[in-house]
Amino acid sequence: MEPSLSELLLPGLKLMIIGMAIVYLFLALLVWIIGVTARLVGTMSPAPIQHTKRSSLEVEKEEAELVAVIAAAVECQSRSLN
Amino acid sequence: MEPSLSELLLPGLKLMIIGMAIVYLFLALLVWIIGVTARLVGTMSPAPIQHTKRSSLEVEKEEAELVAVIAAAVECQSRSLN
Amino acid sequence: MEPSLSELLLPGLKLMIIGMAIVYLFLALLVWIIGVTARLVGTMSPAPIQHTKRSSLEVEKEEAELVAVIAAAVECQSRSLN
Amino acid sequence: MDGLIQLWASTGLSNFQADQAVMMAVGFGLLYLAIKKEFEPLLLLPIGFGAVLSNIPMAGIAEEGGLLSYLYLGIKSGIFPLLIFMGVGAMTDFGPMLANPKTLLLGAAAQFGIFGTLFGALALNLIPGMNFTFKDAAAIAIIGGADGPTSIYVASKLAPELLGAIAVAAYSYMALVPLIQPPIMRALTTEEERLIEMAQLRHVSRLEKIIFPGILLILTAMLLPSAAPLIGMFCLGNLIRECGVVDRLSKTAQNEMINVVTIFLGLAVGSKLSADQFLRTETLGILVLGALAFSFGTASGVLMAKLMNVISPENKVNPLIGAAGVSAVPMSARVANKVGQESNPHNFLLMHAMGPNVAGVIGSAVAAGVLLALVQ
Amino acid sequence: MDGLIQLWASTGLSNFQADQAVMMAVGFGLLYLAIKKEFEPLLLLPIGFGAVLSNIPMAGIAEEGGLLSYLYLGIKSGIFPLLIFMGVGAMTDFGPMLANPKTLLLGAAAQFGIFGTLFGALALNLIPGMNFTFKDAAAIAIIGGADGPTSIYVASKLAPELLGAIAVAAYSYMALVPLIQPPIMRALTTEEERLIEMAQLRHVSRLEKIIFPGILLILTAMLLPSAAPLIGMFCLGNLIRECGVVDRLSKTAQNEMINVVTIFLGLAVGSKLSADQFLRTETLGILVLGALAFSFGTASGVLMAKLMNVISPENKVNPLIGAAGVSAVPMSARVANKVGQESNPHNFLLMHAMGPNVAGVIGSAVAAGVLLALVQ
Amino acid sequence: MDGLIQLWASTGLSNFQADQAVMMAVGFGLLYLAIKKEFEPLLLLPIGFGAVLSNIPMAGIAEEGGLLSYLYLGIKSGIFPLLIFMGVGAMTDFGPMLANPKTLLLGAAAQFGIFGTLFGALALNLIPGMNFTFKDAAAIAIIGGADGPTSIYVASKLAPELLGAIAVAAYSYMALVPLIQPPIMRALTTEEERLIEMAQLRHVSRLEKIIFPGILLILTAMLLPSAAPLIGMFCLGNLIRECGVVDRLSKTAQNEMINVVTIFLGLAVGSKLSADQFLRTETLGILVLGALAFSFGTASGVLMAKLMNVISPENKVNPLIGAAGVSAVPMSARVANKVGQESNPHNFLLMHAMGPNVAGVIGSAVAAGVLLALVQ
Ligand code: NA
Ligand code: NA
Ligand code: NA
Repeated sequence: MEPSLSELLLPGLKLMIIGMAIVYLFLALLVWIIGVTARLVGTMSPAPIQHTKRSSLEVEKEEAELVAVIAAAVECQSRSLN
Repeated sequence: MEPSLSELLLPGLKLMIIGMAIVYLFLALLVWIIGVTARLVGTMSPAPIQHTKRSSLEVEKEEAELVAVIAAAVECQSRSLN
Repeated sequence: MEPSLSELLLPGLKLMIIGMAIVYLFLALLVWIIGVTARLVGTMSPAPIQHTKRSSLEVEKEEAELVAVIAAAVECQSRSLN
Repeated sequence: MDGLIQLWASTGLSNFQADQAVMMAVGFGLLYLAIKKEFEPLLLLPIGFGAVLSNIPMAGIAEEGGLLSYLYLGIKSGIFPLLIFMGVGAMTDFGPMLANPKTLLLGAAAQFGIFGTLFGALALNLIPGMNFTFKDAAAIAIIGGADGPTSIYVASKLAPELLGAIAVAAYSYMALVPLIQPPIMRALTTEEERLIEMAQLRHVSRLEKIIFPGILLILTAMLLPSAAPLIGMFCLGNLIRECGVVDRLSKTAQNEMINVVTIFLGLAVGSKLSADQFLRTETLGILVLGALAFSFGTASGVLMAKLMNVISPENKVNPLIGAAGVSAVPMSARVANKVGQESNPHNFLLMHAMGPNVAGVIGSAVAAGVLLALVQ
Repeated sequence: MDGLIQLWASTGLSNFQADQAVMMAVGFGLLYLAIKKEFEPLLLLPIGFGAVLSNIPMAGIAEEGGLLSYLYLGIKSGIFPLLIFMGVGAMTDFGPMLANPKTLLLGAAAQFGIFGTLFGALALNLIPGMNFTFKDAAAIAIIGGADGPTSIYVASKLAPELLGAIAVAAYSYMALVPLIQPPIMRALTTEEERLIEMAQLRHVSRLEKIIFPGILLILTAMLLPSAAPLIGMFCLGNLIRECGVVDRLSKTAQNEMINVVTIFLGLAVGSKLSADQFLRTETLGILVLGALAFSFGTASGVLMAKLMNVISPENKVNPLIGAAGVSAVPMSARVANKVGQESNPHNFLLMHAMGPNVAGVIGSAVAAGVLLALVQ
Repeated sequence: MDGLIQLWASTGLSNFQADQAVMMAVGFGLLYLAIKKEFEPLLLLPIGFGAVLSNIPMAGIAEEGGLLSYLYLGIKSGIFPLLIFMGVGAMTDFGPMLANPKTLLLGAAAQFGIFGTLFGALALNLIPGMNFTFKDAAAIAIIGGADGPTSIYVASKLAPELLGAIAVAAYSYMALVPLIQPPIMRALTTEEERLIEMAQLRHVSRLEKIIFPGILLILTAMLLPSAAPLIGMFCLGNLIRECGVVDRLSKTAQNEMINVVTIFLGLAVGSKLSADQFLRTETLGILVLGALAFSFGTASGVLMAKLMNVISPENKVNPLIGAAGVSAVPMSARVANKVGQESNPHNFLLMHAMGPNVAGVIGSAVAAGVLLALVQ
């Protein structure tokens, strides 16, 4: 005996509703927690007073370059994996 | 019947003595063999009279730097894998 | 009862003849198909009309550079892995 | 002559069956799409090649003891998709999402592509020749997640015999995102909406980025353990990336490791493209449903963005970035940016769209967890 | 409603047990130490993450058929620790040790940390709640070798149920070397001793470096075959490094290969951090014994150096480099250098300390061989 | 005292058997050839080291449960040789062969090295002490293909107990190509022939290079499915290289992946160099036959080139490049170039010799397919 169509479609509808509800609840909860975290982190470490003259983009670019160079240098040397 | 404490401790003491003895003997033997090898190698290949202008070390270091720079450059590109 | 020598050698001879025949046929077929493909590809994409102006000297110089680079690369890596 | 006859009997020509030839053609078709059309070539090239290899008659490359049968163990055990997911985690920057967390809701909305398709697949049973069980329907629906490793992971658990078709559909439609999404996005938005410029994203501190994978993992552990393998490995990759103290691991996870696993995964997926599993009416259904799934997901994302603008009109979201909620990172974010620039070339939506884009990855992993928990 | 009940029954929340929560906290604690305190992050980060993953209720990531159960096969078979050891061999320069071979004796002395701890572990059975078999004691003692892969290899053979605690203790104490060693080093040496400057190291030819792994392997094969897997793979790595004709293999062994295996090994070790194996009185004993082991090893190394100075006073050794004999490469060599520079900032002991440092690796592999041969 | 006796009983010294010592010496001999003579060091170094490791008494590294027994599974299943072949495909440029396709016939002719040797191996049964079955003979003959992974793949299928000797012979003779080939090449050619300059190679379009692996695969699928695993993986590697859209996969296949597999493959091959399988009269026969195979192949290639010049005298081929048909890429192409320059230093044959060289790889894979199909 195969399940009839309504026997298949009804659970499908139920799963659709439950599934979307869970996805929304899960991500909404995450939205809330991220907000709380951001505030906590902001409270604990007061915003650094930087970015005075140079745009953050410039700094980021430079940092990326620096990171690449350092990474290469570090990679070549000291491999303290034990 | 669990083994009594002295039944456990006595073998432990024995293992400690035997173990340290073997480690010492093994490494002492190695000290001796390394010495013999160093003398044999020194006998067979008289000290090379090279390093005239730039030591090979310098060259190697430069090459390593070049490789590091190239590696970093190559690394920086193309990461479009989903 | 081990197989007698002629029982071994005869199939060996047969395999040799069949094998060489197949290898030749296979690769000869490949020769033909490569030729056909090259013509088809050439037909579909007409030969690009380039290399018009640059002197053969320039080309030679570029090739020399290329050779130098390839030689360096080959020496550095020596990929004789087979 | 015996040798020749034996050899002829062992050739492919004398053993070719029509359906194997068709499947090899399908494999070459995928190679064409991968190379010429650049349809997700990193995956579709190995998949296509695997399809060709596994349909060579007499060679038995995909059969017990053949190379592809060993590689398939990496999918069956879940190892390959999870390692890919770890590598993707190591490539993902959650910064734009953390800067504007409400874009997570766009990633949630787009998962309607999954659940709507599940319902659609069940409804397809009305058509004669289509015969999808509940598990099949769930496995097909995950195509709507627009996420390759998630699709493969779920399909390998729920409907391994559909794995080939599902993976091909998932990656093909991901490649087709620039064709599928724009008409839907234009149809559902007004010119003014498409012109909305969004506030510049706030700076996200390194600490927030380090903490986030931990939070996500805890939430998953508490609420949806069935999603924990997927989300866990994703979080591991992301933590390795962001923590800053294990850069050599991060580099390897993003490059050599994911490259090797990609080749193996693709070949193994291709080995499931056999005639008896692919040349069926159901495959057509899967292809149709996959296109629907992407369309549903795109529409839901856009409509959710419009709803959010109604609810909180003071801080408007450009609804085009809702379409990026389907994931398909980073293709759909680029599409959102491009459609936006058709209206205003100086409106850069890319970074804003990356938020829903990576949120879509989380969303589809959550949806996968729901399916794995409730469908057996 | 059925679906909701089924889903609730499948959540982590409804299934969380207190001890799993504790173990997840332990896992996050390790992540904190790895990231914030930079405690051997390459290993402790994957170990900590593995601990979190394997204690998620209902997810079964560490159970039969879960990802971590497959990865654990790499430890059970010995493959992962041996490959790591090969990579470490490819990273090791025996030059300083070959230049001054008597520093090998310092590496030998420091192994008292192992055997003293073995005795201590057996003695701990006096305390109620502690219950260590001979095998357990041997597996715990190897922590004193201050060498991660050796500890994991031995523990997986002798006491797999203690593997998690042993690996965590080994890597944690290796990270704590800068805190544990200096007080002991200062207490056991006089200011004059700490001021000893050592003669510059002689040049070691390439040929000597190529021959050395062969010699070490032959000696091991003849005298202590039970150490041959460990020392053999270490020698292979070192030969690949020094021979100069297979640099591409050396590069891969030092980078991508060891990185991938490190991730897998760490996750698999973490999968052994389950509540029933870790939340026991014995774990406390292991942590205490581990600290003692490092202290014993440090003291023995320093005292041995002082003894050597008594025996051959014409060619004095700075006793601080004796502490580097515990291995923990290159951390303990750096500590020796730093403590030496407290007395004389111009006394560079680093290279001199690298000799006993790498000798300590050999020493603890030899000690591991003794334990594997004599303890069954 | 018990402990000491137990320990002595566990040492290698008390258990050494003469033949194990001999095999360890063989292993060190291979290491010497690899490092000092640079005989194919990438393979012979791991093979030699594997031979040493697996003959350490009592250590059981190559026995059930030992590291090398696990690695050997990668050969037994065919995975390792096939992955190496894929990497070799990713390193191969078919350009010179496509530019002058008739050089394929030189690659075909050189395979006489294989089939002639097969006959020779059977004939060797005349000598007392030699006892080769038909399968053994086929496995030995493949040495004449001058292709490492093909030899290992075929030997693992047809005569696993000869695998060690066959792999060692194959790689050793490949390293000896600069010694074996030139005298034969000089003996079979006249000075005028060696002076032949060849027309510059035509430009080969990217499209031709992309299409070629597909054509080769289809032909194999239709005519010789038993060669499909080998040729298929070779074509996959080559397609990844040439298609231009998956460069990151190509890079990994050519580097890290092939490096890791090379280490594992070499060690696993070395584990088959056990005394009872290697110290037999048959091994001598294999070494003799291997040398003959290379000589036959070289001669056939040169003679075929001369025949082609007779048939089509208007477009002459320098017969020296026929010797490159044995494969042994790129060594034999370099030898052809060097011998040619002895006659005319301005005659650059290298690129022309690369055609038959890579054709030889295809030719020996085809020959391997014939053997696998017809010998069981
Ligand atoms: Na998604
Ligand atoms: Na040590
Ligand atoms: Na060949």
